[in-house]
Amino acid sequence: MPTKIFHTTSRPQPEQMTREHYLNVDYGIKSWLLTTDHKRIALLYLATITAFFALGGIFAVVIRLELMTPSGDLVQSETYNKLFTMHGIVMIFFFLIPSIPATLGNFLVPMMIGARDLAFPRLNLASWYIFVIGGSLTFTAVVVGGVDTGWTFYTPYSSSYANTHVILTATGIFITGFSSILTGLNFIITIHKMRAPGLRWFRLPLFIWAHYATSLIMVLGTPVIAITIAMVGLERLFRVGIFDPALGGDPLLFQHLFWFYSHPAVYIMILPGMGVISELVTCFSRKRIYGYPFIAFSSLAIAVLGFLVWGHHMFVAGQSVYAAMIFSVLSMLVAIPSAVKVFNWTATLYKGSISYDTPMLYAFGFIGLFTIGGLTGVFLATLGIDVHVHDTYFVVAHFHYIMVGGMIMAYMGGLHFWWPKITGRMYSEGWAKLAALIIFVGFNLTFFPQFLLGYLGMPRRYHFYPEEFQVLNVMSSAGASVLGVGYLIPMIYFIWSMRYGKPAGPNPWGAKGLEWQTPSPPPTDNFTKPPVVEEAYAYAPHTQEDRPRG
Amino acid sequence: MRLTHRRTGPVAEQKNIAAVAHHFDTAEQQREASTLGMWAFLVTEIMMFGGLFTGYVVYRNLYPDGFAAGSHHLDITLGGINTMALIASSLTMAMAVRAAQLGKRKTLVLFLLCTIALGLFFLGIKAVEYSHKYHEQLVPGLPFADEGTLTQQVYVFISFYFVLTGLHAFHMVIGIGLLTWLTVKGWRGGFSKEYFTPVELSGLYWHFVDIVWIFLYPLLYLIGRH
Amino acid sequence: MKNHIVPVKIYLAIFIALAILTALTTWIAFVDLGALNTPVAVTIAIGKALLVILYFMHVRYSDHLTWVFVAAGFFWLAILIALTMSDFISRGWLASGS
Amino acid sequence: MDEGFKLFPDQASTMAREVDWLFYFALAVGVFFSALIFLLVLYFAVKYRRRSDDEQPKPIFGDVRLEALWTVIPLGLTMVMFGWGTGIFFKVNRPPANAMEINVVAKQWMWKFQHPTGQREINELHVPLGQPIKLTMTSEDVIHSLYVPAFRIKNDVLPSRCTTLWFEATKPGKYHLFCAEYCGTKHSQMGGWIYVMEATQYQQWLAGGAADETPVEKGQRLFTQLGCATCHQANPTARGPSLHGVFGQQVKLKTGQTIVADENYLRESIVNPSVKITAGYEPIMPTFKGLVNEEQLLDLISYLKSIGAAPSKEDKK
Repeated sequence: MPTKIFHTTSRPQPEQMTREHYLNVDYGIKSWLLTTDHKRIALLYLATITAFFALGGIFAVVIRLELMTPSGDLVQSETYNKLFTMHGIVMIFFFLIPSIPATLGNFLVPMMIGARDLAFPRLNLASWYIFVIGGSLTFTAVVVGGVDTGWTFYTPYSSSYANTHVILTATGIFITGFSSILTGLNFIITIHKMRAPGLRWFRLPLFIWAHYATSLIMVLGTPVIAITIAMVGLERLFRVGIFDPALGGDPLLFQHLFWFYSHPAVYIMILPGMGVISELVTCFSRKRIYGYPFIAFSSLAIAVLGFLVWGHHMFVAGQSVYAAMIFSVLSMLVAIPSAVKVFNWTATLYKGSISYDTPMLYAFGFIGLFTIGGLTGVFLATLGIDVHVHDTYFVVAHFHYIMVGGMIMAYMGGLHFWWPKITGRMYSEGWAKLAALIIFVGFNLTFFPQFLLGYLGMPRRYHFYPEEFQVLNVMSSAGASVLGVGYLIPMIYFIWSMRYGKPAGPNPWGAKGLEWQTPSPPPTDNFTKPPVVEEAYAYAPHTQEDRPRG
Repeated sequence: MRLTHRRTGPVAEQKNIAAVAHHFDTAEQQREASTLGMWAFLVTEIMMFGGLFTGYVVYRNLYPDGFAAGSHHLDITLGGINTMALIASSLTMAMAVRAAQLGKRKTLVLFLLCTIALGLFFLGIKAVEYSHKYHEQLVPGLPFADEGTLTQQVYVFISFYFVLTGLHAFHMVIGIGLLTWLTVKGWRGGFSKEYFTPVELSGLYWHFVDIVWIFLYPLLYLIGRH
Repeated sequence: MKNHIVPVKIYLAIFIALAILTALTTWIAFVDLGALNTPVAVTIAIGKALLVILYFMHVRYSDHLTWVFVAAGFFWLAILIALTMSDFISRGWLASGS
Repeated sequence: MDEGFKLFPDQASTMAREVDWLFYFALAVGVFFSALIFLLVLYFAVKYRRRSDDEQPKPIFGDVRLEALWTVIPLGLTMVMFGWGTGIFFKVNRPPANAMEINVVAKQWMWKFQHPTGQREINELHVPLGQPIKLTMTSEDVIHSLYVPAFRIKNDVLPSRCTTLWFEATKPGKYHLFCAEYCGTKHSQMGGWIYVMEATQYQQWLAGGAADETPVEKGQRLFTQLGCATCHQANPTARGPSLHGVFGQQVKLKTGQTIVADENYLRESIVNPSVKITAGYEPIMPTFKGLVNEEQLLDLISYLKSIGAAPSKEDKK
């Protein structure tokens, strides 16, 4: 797919023929499938995860259609359970986790640090193939009948009771995990070893800090989910006694191991988004970021603290109340670095020169929705409240505020911001603004009612529900259709822009990162001459007195 | 495919140094990146075995008697011999890396072959142990020996025994595959004083597998022996 | 990391130390140390692992970054085990407190 | 209660009020900070909008005092929530001693309740107003979770373990009972109603239903039938420890640990007797796994809870 698109689009424009860049350096399927260029791999990922996003979106559409009525009349319960399971698995493992790191990260990490490629280009290509293989297996599981365990795979249901395609799906997720590990490993080594001259740690763009923190989680957490999923598979296949109480196991052990990865995994999903927002806010207010070291360290703090809080998913799971207490207080702590980021972004706007270009609109959306998502996260970390709202739509709403309201907003913002760099062309600003507005409205209409539903007590993963919840559910479904339209519009104008968009020039936004100091699209080796860095976010000259003291 | 733009970094003139990839500035940078990459990979391996070890700690704490009873079914002699075999293989591996550092081709190949032999010996013994377990009806999922009131706990122990040693043996098999490739490449003169990164990285991997066993041996074979 | 060549003597010494520690841990398993058997066995194993890491794997001669990577691996493993056990150990405590 | 559209759930237990107050507090904090951020972003975005293309705002690096301020204030607020929430959580987890005990067995996809007086119900539970009720719950298959939104309580129901939950209803009515942990195909239909009635009505209701054997009676019958009493005698030379008054007491184990004999311990000792051996006894008890089902286990536990100190006051040692 991607081959063809770029194949046909990059050729006919005369001004692009004059210069060789990564898109026109070679044509044909092989030049894409065997590429080790991080920029091309980023585009391979972009095409793949867009397909998965569409697939997960279709599941979401059917779920929301079903929930228009309380009586479960559109699909069977088995089907409904498979739908929400597959929605979760596809969106989390095959869209959200790779989304920013594997596309924008892959494209930008080497460029932002002034390197010619990632440290291990072949490993990078391998990670895409692994992703495709894992994705194909999981997709096969969908085609042959699906899986109904919920994306959480709780034992003993998944290991002994479910009679759907657990093994196939689990194998797909297991394999995909290695793609994530390889990406993270590649980023860590690249950031350590391949920075341009003068690019010290505290001159790095915050996007890089965020990706470094994300990579830490990928490398340290993913192996645990891999082995845990593998054990579920072994227990199912060979009756190995590890989780199922009937075999002497403890089902809570599964939950501990699962959430040890899967809670930090939400930071894999949101941290790169935060990195994008830091870039957008600075560029479109033409100011250096407020409190650079605090934002940088808060990324690391989130990555580390994020590993200490997983038990807040198990407050009412039969976990010891004392362990619950420890996990609760630690969960409160992880809220702080997120708050610090939000305050610093807001402060960056102060006395800036703020423009309302599309990426900035997404950044505004992110800050607002992430604030709501983050604050409701504190509700969930509070033991007394969580007893009531755990496993209800309150959790669903909170999660989607962070993931859709936060992460996808940032992803869209980032895509709009770097699209001119990636393709060398501008999209239609008017349509883009309209789409951003539609997405914002649709999103809130979809998910805000779910907070209310949650506190009213509607449990998640419910096919049938009491009639008194119908009004709010209909509102949510209406919002979802608006949201769906909102996501379709960019797909159209992005593709349109690849052929008909205005040439962007090297730096259409007047941004200061290294990636903007090279032509768009960049040459294969990224830079025509090796860049040297003297300071980060140098939006305006300043004197020594401006610098922070101490 | 047009690849002319590759390998045109500032160090293209250093012909002797085997292949500094286009995106690295120096062979030194490339080697450091590779070694650090291997260490990062080993960290993921620690965490992967770590998931299993966590399960082990939980159940060892929950079922102390069952784990002791289960441990008595394992053969200390075979386990001990295997421990020594792996330690010896670590020594030969270290010597192989040393030979590579010094650019001694034949010594490198000799030590690699020793390492492979010791690895195969380990796997052979492991196979003997597995077949004993099969005959004693101590395999999860098959009809299981009656251990009286401890049957279920022994079942959990044996499950962990098989998963832990199985994953370890799987790593051994991959390691032996890597070493075989190194031997062939080394014999053909593929490594030199300047370029031996694959030997070094495989060495790190091999030692890691040894370390896992250093923990498995006391944790599986030596419980409640007094 | 510099290309540090370790003398054969050190490798041999490490090997002998590892062999002795293996024998020691096997022997000590048959001695009744009460609650100490497991901690002793684990301590010996950690000692052996350190010898392998520091010498065979050259960490002793490596830069700080390698040290940090190795330490991070074990630190995160410790987090996983410690926080998981915090649940399993304290499950009955509430009943005894009331 | 009415079943029309509403924005806030019924408040029908002592716990509901407490949880709601904490929720209001969190909500106030949440609304305040959301509003603060929204308004600031909006205000800055308008006030400092780009007026000309060559604007060059002065750089601001940051201020450590501000950073400290917006670290410490949220930290303080979250700590308040943590403390407050933990207080409620401990209350939720500590059933009062005078609670009426109801046994709950969950299975795919139904709830089975048994009253202390023997009445059984499926997917419905009638309870008296103003009386603390303790649910002792276990599952026959997968993990379920008992959830009553109007009471603001929920706890998972596990196979292999007993978990508990308690509430004191404060408002007569009919309230939803849900399964909150995904448990398979008919998860969303695994629910029913809790009927809260005045004490007198509850007595009438009890009298109206055909009472089964009470859990205690049935447990006693099982205790005899299964031959438990042959070993577990109030006699220091018996092969098994005396079980009189064991519930809630400290038990010294062979390993030297001391643990409290709660529902879980009793359950485990029947199903998996060799895991925690009482000090001074041999691990000779066979497992009763498969011989007694989950309901019978709860009956046995109810019986063991009901027997106080031994008839002959001998089990001091």
